[in-house]
Amino acid sequence: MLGEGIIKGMGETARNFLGSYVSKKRLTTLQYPEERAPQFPNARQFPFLVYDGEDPEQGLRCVSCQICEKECPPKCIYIVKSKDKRVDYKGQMQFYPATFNIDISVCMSCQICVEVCPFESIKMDTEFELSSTDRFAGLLVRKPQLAKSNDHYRKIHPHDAAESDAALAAEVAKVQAKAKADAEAKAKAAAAKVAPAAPPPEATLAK
Amino acid sequence: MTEALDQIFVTLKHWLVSLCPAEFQVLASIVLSVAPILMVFPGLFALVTVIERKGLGRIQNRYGPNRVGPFGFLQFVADGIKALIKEDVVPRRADKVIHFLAPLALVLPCVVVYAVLPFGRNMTLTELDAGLLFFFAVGASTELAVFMAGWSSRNKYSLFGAMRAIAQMISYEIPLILSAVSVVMIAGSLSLPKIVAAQGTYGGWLPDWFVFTPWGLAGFLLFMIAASAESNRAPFDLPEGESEIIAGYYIEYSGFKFALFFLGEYLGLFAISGLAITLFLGGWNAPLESLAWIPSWAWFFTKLIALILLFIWTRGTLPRLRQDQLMNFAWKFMLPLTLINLVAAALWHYIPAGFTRWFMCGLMVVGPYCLLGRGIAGKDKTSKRVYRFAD
Amino acid sequence: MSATLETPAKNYELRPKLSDDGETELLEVSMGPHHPSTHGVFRMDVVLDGERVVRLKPVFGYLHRNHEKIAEGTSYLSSMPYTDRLDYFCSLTNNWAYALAVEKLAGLQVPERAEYIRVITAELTRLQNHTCLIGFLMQDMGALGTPLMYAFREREKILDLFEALTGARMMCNYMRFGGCRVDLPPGWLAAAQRIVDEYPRFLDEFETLLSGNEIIIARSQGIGVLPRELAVNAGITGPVARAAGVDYDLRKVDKYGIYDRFSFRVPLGDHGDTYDRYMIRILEMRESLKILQQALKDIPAGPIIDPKAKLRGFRPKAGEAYGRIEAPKGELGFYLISDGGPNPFRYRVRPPSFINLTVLEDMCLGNTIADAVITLGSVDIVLGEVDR
Amino acid sequence: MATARTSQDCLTNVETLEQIKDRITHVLPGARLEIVPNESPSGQRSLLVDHEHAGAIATFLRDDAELRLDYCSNATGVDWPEAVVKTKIKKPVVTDGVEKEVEETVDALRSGYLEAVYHLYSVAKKHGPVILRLRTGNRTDKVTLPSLTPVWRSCEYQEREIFDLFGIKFAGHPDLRRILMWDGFVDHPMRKDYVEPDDFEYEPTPHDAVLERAKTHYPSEVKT
Repeated sequence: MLGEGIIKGMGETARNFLGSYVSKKRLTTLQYPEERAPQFPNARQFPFLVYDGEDPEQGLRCVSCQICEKECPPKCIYIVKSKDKRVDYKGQMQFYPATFNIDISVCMSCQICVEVCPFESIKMDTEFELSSTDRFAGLLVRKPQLAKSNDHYRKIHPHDAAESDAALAAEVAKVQAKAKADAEAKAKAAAAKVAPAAPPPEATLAK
Repeated sequence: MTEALDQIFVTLKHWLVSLCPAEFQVLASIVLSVAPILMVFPGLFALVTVIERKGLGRIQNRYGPNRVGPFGFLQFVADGIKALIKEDVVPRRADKVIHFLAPLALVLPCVVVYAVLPFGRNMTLTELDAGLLFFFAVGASTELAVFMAGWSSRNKYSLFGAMRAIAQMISYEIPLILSAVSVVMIAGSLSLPKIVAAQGTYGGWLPDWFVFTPWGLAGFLLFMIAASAESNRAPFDLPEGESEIIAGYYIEYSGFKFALFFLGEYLGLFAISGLAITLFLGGWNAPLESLAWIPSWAWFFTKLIALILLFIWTRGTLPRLRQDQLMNFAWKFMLPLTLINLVAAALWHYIPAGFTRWFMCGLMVVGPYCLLGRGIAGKDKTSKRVYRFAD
Repeated sequence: MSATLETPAKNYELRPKLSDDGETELLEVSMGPHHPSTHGVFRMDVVLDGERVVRLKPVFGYLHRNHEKIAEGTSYLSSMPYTDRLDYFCSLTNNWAYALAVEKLAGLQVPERAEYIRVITAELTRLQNHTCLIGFLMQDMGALGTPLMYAFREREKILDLFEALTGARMMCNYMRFGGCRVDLPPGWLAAAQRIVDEYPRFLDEFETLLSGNEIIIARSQGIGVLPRELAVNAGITGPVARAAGVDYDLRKVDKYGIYDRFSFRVPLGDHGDTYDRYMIRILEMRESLKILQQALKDIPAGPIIDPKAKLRGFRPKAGEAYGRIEAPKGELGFYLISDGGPNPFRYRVRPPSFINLTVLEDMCLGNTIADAVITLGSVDIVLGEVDR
Repeated sequence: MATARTSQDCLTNVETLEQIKDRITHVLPGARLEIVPNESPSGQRSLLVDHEHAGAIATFLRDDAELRLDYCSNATGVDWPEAVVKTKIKKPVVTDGVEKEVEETVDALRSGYLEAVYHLYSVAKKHGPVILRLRTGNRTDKVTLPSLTPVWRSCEYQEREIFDLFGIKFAGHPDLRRILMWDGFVDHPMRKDYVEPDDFEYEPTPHDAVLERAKTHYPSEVKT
């Protein structure tokens, strides 16, 4: 009969109307500034540079290899290689980025830079409230703002951070073993270069 | 006590009028009658916009406005401020005078029709003998305003909207009036207070409202359908047709003029709902004799809110018809049904009370409904489609 | 072959003029690019006789960013996040189509677990795309957002799954050549299973609200009819073609990935009208749920990426490949030519919504402007994909 | 070539590309066909078709009872600019009186041309793809190709897109206009030698070449 479907539909909307008061499951809206959705462990928003230890400048893992700059799909990374070298976390002499800028207005949070980085030095942050009133300068994130400590990384991505720490520790161990072997082979009892404190292999999972 | 509460506004007005000097008493009486209407109904409009948004939100499993004021009920203040400070854009090639006048011309008749509505016992502004006629006559003049808006905007979409609105309003005016005529036949009067009075008795377990008769129920439903078409409510909001012709006749209006259109539309909706209450739902009468201690005006507004909620509910559920389907519905379905309903009302009048009357009258209503319903839906369309699957 | 097929488009130079009976004037209306129901910056140049459509020319390119040119200037991997932005509703199927084409080009094998993950994510994508599309279609019919909001409510749950897996809700950028980027997080399968189990109930609710509604039936049955022959000849794919009765589902035809392992059926319509296109999508969702149930049950453990696949310095041998999958909107193909370098020499997207628009005029002629709107809605276009 | 049908790459269940070529030359004796090899693992080889018979070949492929390639999935252009092609040739070289085969790369100048590629499938028989290629004479003035839109309607927009982005003119196309670029646009952006205008992207980004260009183009508006 004419109107049957309409009546059924009205019943359905009435059910949803009442249901929205009864069941929280129907009501998916979050009251944003007060309520926040839980962050997923894989969440990615904007990259940051990882540094070990206390000093953001000295501990920066980035060796300015510029792979991320090349692979970045929208080309939002801008790196200037340093003229000199300094000791990196493995105890080897390496370049470091004199300038490392990311244009946040161009970045599309794709995580390609993180994937291609061979040095575990660029990771994705979960911070998403990134708006700025300054259209040009405010949207260019420079090295000091980009550098965040490994502890921060451990906090936001505990699982990934543990993996990356383990990988780095393994690498450091390899380098040290090689250095040791070299030293023994050459039978030189010279004071070996002391590598800066390696990051702890097991991350403390701060939740 | 009950009596006093019921008549509180009437006594208040008489007392205030009596305070005035004799030569100003007529004027004071007019002002004191008109001013409350001008305050209450726009106030109700403000409230209903919030209720509608909250209700629709809940139907759609959202919260709706809940930030401004307690539970978001001051949202209309924010909206009003926004409408006021918005830039008023008038298209360069528009007919500026008519463009300006159209929203006013829409709001005015929508306010004037309240003159004949009985809001409570002894609470009718002017007790015209032909009140119903007055209501329809004045209410119909909103069509002019709609066309003025659509035409003067010099926009193809607004012209579409205006043409649709005119076609729709004129078509639905006829079933609207005809379904009201059945009430006039039974009540024997065009005066709205008298129609209310005719429903003021209580017999059996139902009040003697016209909606509780077969012809009255059919008339009420037809009236409500026609009323939602008259006031451009979903599923008959084709003149606005947001997804097709964007906003129809008020596409080129912004800021406060746009708000005026909204106001006019809602005032029209309240008025026509008020008329439906008066004609079919017993006006300001209480549904049970035992509840008659609640003031009559409270009953009127309760029923009004209930009808508005019904409108919101349909709006939240139904999609929009198409223009030709809309016209078909008016002329091939509504019009015959209202005519048959007139006959049913006449039968009701002449057959003595009892089961036979109910049966005959009910048959007169349900039978044509089924037949015409099948006709309008089309035989092939009522059957459910079956789908085949490839392996 | 009928004459209409041989000479498809009318002369563009036709200007609005008096109609044939010489009494009414034709009205040219430009619907779009900022029109609420053109699904993005899409324009229909419509000539109307009253409210009847006499001519309709789709105009697009407002969102054209030359995705293909950008991809030819960057490495294979760097194009992957750009594919997310083609059909931004279904980034995972876009990823898959591109990954599939590159895997063909480079001869990479995908591990079993990755194939299962791909099927699961693709079918979830199909679910949310079809649900939202029906919501949008009803919005075009004037249902004031109610079905759309229900659709979004369900979509949120699926997007939560996507975010848990890939880190982003819409721009997933998840698949890699030879597999997937990350493995499923713990508890993900259970969450997916929960959603899959609950979905039929939502579909039932949705159908109660919509399928039997007289207004929807009146609005959509017999409107925007697409004949079967025209659908095949015009290369229409996806639910639009299947609603016209074309039995062509790449999941069955190509059996790409591991689709030959699942038992599901392909629903077909007989009328080819808007209602069929709506119902086919509902039925397809039910079939997708079947696939999901099977895939979630059978998913094996194992690696998720081909060990031969290289992230950096990926250079496939010179040659070309065309890979296609059944995206929710139709056949999504990627055509790649490699000259042995790190960038593709030619990178071409065959977007389903672009080609499905070919017959928009044929479907709309003779119907009213309100029908044109819902016909467009039922074709399911996304301008990110049409314009690229 | 094996006719075994793999799950993804098949030509047709009945014929190989060579057989199709033979059938076409049998039906259309004047047709000049050439099989374009494909080194990649996909193994999708294609059929180069001459201009005069392209329409007839397309109609044959569509209507032939065995092939029934009624569905043209993808039509696209490729720009092959003038380039030096290195080909390896085995050459007998006599060194120290012993004849040896030595691989030698020979540089050959390939003249530029534009190409239209059609991927054909069959909905009726569910096989494919058969790939057709059409090549223009050069990249400047001999850029007309016969349109296949009369055979497959799905080429209508795709050929318009090829015209728009590559500049191949399709003779017999019913409505050949620009489709993605705007009407006043003059160049063809997908060509390899396309140079973007210096003001194509107004929004400057820090550290970008765009910024430098924008500075020269809109000196008063650009800050930073």
